Amino acid sequence: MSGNNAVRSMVRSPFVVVVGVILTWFIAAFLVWPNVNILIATFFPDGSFSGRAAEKLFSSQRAMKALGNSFLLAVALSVTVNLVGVFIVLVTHYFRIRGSRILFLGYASTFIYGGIVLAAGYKFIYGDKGIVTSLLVRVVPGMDPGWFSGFFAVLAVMTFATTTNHMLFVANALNGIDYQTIEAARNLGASTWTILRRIVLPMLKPTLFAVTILSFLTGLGALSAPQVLGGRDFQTITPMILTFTNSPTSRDLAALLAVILGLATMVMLAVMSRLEKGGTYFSVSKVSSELQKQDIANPVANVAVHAVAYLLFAVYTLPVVLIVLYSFADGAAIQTGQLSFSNLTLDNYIRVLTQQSGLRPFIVSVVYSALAAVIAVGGLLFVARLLQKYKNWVASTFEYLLHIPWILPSALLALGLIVSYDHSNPLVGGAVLTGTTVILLIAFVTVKIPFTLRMLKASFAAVNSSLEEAAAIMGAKTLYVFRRILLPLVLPAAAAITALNFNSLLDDYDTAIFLAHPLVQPLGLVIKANTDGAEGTEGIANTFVYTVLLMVITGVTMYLVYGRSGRRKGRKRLPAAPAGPQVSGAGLPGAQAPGEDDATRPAAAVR
Amino acid sequence: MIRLENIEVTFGDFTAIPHLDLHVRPGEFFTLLGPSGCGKTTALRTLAGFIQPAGGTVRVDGKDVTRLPSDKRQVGMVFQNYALFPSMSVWENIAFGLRVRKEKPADSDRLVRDIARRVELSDEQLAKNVAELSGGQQQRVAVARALVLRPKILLLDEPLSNLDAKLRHQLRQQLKDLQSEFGITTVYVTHDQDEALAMSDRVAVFNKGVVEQVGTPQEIYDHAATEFVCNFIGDSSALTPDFVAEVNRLSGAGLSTDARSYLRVEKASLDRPADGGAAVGLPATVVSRTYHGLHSRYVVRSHGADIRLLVREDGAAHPEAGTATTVYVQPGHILQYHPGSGAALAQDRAVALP
Amino acid sequence: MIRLENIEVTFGDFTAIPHLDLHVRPGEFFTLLGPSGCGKTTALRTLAGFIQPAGGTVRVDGKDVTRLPSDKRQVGMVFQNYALFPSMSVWENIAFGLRVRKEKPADSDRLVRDIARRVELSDEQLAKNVAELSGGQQQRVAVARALVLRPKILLLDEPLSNLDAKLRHQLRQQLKDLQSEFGITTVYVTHDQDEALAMSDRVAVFNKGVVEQVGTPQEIYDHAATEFVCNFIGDSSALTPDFVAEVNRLSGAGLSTDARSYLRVEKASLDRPADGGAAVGLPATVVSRTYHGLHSRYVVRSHGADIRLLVREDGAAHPEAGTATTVYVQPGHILQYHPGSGAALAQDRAVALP
Amino acid sequence: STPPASTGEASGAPAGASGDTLVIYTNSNGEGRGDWLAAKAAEAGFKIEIVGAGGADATNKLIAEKNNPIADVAFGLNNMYFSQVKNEGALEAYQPAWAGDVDKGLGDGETYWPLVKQAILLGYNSDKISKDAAPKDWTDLWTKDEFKSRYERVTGLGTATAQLVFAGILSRYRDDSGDLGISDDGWKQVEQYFKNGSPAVAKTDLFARIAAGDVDMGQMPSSIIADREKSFKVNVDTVIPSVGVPLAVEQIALVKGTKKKEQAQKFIDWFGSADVQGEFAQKFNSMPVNKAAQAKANPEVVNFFAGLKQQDIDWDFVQKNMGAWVEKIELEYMT
Ligand SMILES: Nc1ncnc2c1ncn2[C@@H]1O[C@H](COP(=O)(O)OP(=O)(O)OP(=O)(O)O)[C@@H](O)[C@H]1O
Ligand SMILES: Nc1ncnc2c1ncn2[C@@H]1O[C@H](COP(=O)(O)OP(=O)(O)OP(=O)(O)O)[C@@H](O)[C@H]1O
Ligand SMILES: [Fe+3]
Ligand SMILES: [Mg+2]
Ligand SMILES: [Mg+2]
Repeated sequence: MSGNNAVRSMVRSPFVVVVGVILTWFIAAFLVWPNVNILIATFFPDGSFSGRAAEKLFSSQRAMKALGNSFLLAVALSVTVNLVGVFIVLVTHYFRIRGSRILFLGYASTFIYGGIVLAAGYKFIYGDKGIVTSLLVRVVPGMDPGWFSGFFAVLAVMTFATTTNHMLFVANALNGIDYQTIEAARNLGASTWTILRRIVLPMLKPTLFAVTILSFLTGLGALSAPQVLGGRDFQTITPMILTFTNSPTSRDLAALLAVILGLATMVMLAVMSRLEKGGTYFSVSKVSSELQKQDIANPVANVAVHAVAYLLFAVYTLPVVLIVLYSFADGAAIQTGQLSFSNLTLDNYIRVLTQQSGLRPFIVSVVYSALAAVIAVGGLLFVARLLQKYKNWVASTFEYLLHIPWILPSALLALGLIVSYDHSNPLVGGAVLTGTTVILLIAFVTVKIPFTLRMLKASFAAVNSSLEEAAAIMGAKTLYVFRRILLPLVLPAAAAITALNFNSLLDDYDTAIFLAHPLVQPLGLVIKANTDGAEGTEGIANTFVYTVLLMVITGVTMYLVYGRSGRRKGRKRLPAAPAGPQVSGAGLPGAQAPGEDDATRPAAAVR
Repeated sequence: MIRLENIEVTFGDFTAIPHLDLHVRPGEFFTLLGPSGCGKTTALRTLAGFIQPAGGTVRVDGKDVTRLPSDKRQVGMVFQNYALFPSMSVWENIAFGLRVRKEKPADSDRLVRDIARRVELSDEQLAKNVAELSGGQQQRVAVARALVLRPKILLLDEPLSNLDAKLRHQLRQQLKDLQSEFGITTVYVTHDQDEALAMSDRVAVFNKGVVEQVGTPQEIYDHAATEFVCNFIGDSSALTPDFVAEVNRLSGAGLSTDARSYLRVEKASLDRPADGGAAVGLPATVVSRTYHGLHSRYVVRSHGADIRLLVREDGAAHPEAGTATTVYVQPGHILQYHPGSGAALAQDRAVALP
Repeated sequence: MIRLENIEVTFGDFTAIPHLDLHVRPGEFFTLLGPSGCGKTTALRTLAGFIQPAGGTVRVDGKDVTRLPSDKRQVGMVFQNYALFPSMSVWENIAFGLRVRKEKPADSDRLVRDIARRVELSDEQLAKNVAELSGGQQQRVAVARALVLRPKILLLDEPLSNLDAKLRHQLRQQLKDLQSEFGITTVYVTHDQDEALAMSDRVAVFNKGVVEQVGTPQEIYDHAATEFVCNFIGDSSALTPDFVAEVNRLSGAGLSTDARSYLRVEKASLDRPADGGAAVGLPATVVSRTYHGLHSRYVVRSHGADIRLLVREDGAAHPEAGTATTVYVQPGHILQYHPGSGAALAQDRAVALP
Repeated sequence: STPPASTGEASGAPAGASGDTLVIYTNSNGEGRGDWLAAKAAEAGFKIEIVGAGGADATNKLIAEKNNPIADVAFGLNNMYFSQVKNEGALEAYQPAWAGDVDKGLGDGETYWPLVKQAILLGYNSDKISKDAAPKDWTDLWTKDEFKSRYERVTGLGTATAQLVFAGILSRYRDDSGDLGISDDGWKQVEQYFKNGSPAVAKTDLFARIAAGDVDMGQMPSSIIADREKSFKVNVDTVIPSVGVPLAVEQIALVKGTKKKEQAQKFIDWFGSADVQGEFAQKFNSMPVNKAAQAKANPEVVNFFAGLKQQDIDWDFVQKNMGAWVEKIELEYMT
């Protein structure tokens, strides 16, 4: 169908029109207008454009080097994260590996922590005074104790830290593959490796591309790992962006740098979309069957894979263990890396938990994050499906516009919202938004849009549209089709996205600092107040305590989202007989409320 | 009831249906028949509203529904690829439409169980996940899911292709019963001519997105309008000009020897037909015989033409390959088509061919 | 060549195949026939190594392959649901196995194009994405993908179910040709008895995971070993004890009147058969007549039995519903089964039934 | 206060109007200061809500919100930050009751008023380096070989302390014809500072590094020294250059457009009073500006400041140029 035709058929659906109108308003009010405002304010400080920022930046050796490093890291990370990520996904979901459940838990540790503490965790192990380094130095006498620094160290740490998306989304997409295609390939003589390379991975393309973009973005925005481990030679651009954002006179530099990174991300996005275009990523089989774990036939390969899997397990879990341990130590011990079991106390926890603000910030953050995560996912579910279904210029335009929050750092996004809505503005019905509790919610939702959209779109790619058609022809309205047919299929992905959004917003500082209602302050602000204080002794200890507390919250979230559905799935593999339809006449047990079951049924089981 | 006018469907730059006009009458059992890939599914999907035609109009009950979304069209459909909902059990799949209509759960359950029984799905199977069914069982779920709603218009895309003969016959009967009981207008796609001829009120024969002929089964079979239809429907042997000339000579009929001439397998015989007044016998040799249970299929050669014919296996003895025999033919049964256009030659105008 | 011994397959606590013994000979064209859901696909998948039987052994060439992974078994398979690779083009799908074998690209291309031509896929279609093909085209891709590798053993699960009669015949021929040309041992699942009878060297008739009869098509058809097979294969009318008694009276045959008795449709006729020595004529009334192109199907009632029979449409006049007629039957054609076990009564032992 | 779950309801009302709670922005709430203040204020009958933010963040926030301010009072920011805020017109002039007890020159004498003094010092490990061998001034760090790579240098100029260090150094090289008002020589000093220092490590305190022997000296604000010496078990002495030491003075100000002006003014009067400042100083080892409060403050601290020579810095000049300096340093010198 020609582009125009598709557009015409698109606007014919009332559902699309409604979603389109809401979306247009949202984009205009919260993505375009505030950011255009702030960009104009920075680039056209007195009404006329100045090329000052570009001039300054491009003549700065340091900026160029840092920018180069950021790009290098982004590109390298796109590769390494995929390698490691795909490997751990295969090990936990595709191959029959002993103890894959335990391995999963180990690899999943990145779900629940990150940032500076994670980098610190690695430093405890591989840093110049780290456990592993001390061991190595003893074994290899001439070794440089500072070996774990620079590009290599940053890349390694960030690689292991950012496989979360793989664990969640690639694994999920993997479960959507029709097992019979794998059987068919095997039947045609394909080896395990060929099947992986030619059947399985191509089907995962949309998801792999989406997570690649995320890895790229993570690399570009790397902050703490280079700061902690990069050393003199490998510093990245983000610290500079943050400094400049905070200085009104240099904000144009920050904006320019951010825009450069943002555009790079968009280019990446465009390339990936192009690569993905035209492919079929849903099963064309009539009814597909559930994936079964594969044996690795070659004994050598099998042993090797097991070995690497458990090695990675150690790499993933050690830092977490140490972080938890260190959270009981005093700040000096943490910073000097000297840990003795005698000085582990609960003092840190008591200090953090008994302060006056108490639990309130936790609750505020949980509520804000949960609301934002749910709204972002809920709203974008429709949008993502429409964008995935209608491939024309209007859809592409919307899609790219929705990625605006990836272009600007969150502090600028927040400033944009303030300058746009600190006075009555017709875009939001004449309301003043600053000083209200909604503005932070809006910001939270906004910053999560690009990630949510990418991941949702990728998971929708695995849904064959004839299911929708079948439902529609039975009279189901768009929303109903959505709820009953599409949602169950993308639910694992949607739940994972919600959980990740939730987790990442819990300790947000950059947005909250500008937008939080003074009486409803989220955790990020409290953490910052407790942990900054010129990096004092208590500060760093508090950081660890907060990290562990956040680990607990996010761990619980992930358990609620994943642990439970995993259990369900296990049970469903059992014979279907207990559903006991023998009680005929009384109706199937599922007849009354199959809707409840939908929510937890893993869509991946059959697709 | 249903009118497709001037429909054109394209996929990218591939034109699946260049120009289609169809008229399905209310309550009719209408069949689309045609070779694989000719556009049957495409036509059905256009009717259902899943494909927006590049041109033309779809009318239902006189109303233009070309732009109406499919959930508003009140048609039921069985998909060629089933399109079963993987996240639901068999019961839920069948009950889906009822739940959409907000039927009472008890009613739904009754209706689901009733239709399931009709398509021979057991209670145990109703509780299963669709992936746990056999291919034929899945197909039956797809059929049941459409039937349970008793739509005014029912579109069936090869709904019985994976079923065994017994079950197919049984379900055909169910379909016919429902259709006449509720006056459901049915558009049926099948690859099975037998089915098409046995079940349909009218049949449209498709070729490359174009309708070659629309008519009752008997019209289609006995008076195939084009050479394509003649070849596609039923089984016939191509005759050589030589053979036709010989028939002309023996019977005095004025058949064109330039036209493409065919003879239906069942119109030729090795015995003189009981009442075969005009039948002429031509000497022939048996080329082969294959056993088909119900009958044996012979190929006999006469005047360069390989003529296929059936001989019933009624226990009598039959000539074997290589023996000489006589093949009986009535000139009136010979079908003739214009070699260029493929259009049928009116039997009385046969001589008019230049 | 292939031996299934004592195979038992269960899904959870559902037993799909309780006990299966089969022996397929080298180079044979062996067909599994049976009603939907009887376990044909399951048996095939067990053979291919996709299902681990709960008990029993699978032998290929005398070697126990029960635990051998399917890629080591050197069998080709066409899946009932096609299992095409969605991310690849049609060409890539077909070429997949060749590429795995590291054939030269040029050779691959030649082989792919060759097989594609045989299954009537055009070059244009080779470049398409599989989701852009019609149902029948997809099925042909599945067939081509398996055939192109010329496996020693080929398993086909209803490979032609979505194709029109012409194409089906043509592909059947291709299959047979390849099979005999390369001596491929073929196990074929079909729901189409016609196909089974026409193509197979031997047929196994399945019911609920159990083999009811294995034999050549003619054996199966003419000497159905069980009532199930008799009913499942071909078309026959059930006879009443009354009718059988009348046949006994007229002919002096000693048929059991307690057994379940059947008569194949083609074994009854309205004219006395040309050589019908032993045939007896019973008075009957025409109940209905349906036109089927090639023939008309009659139901006539006589002594309480509704007897179906076929009358060839050879242009002669035929009695209409309601008129009286005579139905001719040979006692030797009547098939009789034990009412309890369903086993065939040996025709000479017919009187032995208690 | 409203439970957070009711975000929807609360959203209608701008925060400024919510009850009689005063909203106070500060960068000085860490290490228990905020909680302490809130408790004290409650005793004194003020309902306050403290919004903590780094100096730069708080500044930006005050400026961004100037059309519809949420804060009523801001404190803790130094002159540089407050003069920025003031220039954007986000502060309202107010003369606190205790204005007479403080040195007007430390604030602007109009909108923001000084509370606490903080000296920005160069400290060194006195266990390792004797007073004689210690550097005499910042410039010694890069001009004398023995100090090269032994001092920690900053990796970012986002913090107030770092900016003040540079204010102190660059002010000495004021040259109106030089780049950004600084002579080439001045910029050379900056270059040398970065070239020869050991870069700070994120989230590792200078004292931790001193304890570990990685470095021997670096910048430190006066208020933290005693505490850190104890935690890391090191002893630190400070350098008092002949030109003096830059002083950061934390200020307090009334936000323009507050809807609780009267209440806010009362709060300022209360918080800056000798009593409160005295207690605060006692508790947090700070150096109050309020002369009456100094009596209550830690005598060591008072003594230290008494003997301290304040570097004479033209804060107007610094404030005007600091943004550009930071930018230039970040872009050109920080390697
Ligand atoms: N994965 C499964 N789990 C549970 N039951 C199954 C599963 N697969 C098949 N069955 C059941 O096993 C029986 C045999 O299935 P099979 O697919 O072998 O039938 P089939 O003979 O191929 O039928 P058809 O002609 O309809 O394809 C069916 O009753 C089916 O419901
Ligand atoms: N989405 C598509 N993109 C491109 N071409 C398509 C698409 N869908 C169908 N076609 C082509 O359109 C033609 C008609 O397809 P259609 O599915 O209507 O055939 P059909 O008559 O239903 O065949 P079958 O009996 O094999 O199912 C085919 O040649 C097919 O390849
Ligand atoms: Fe068929
Ligand atoms: Mg079709
Ligand atoms: Mg099957």
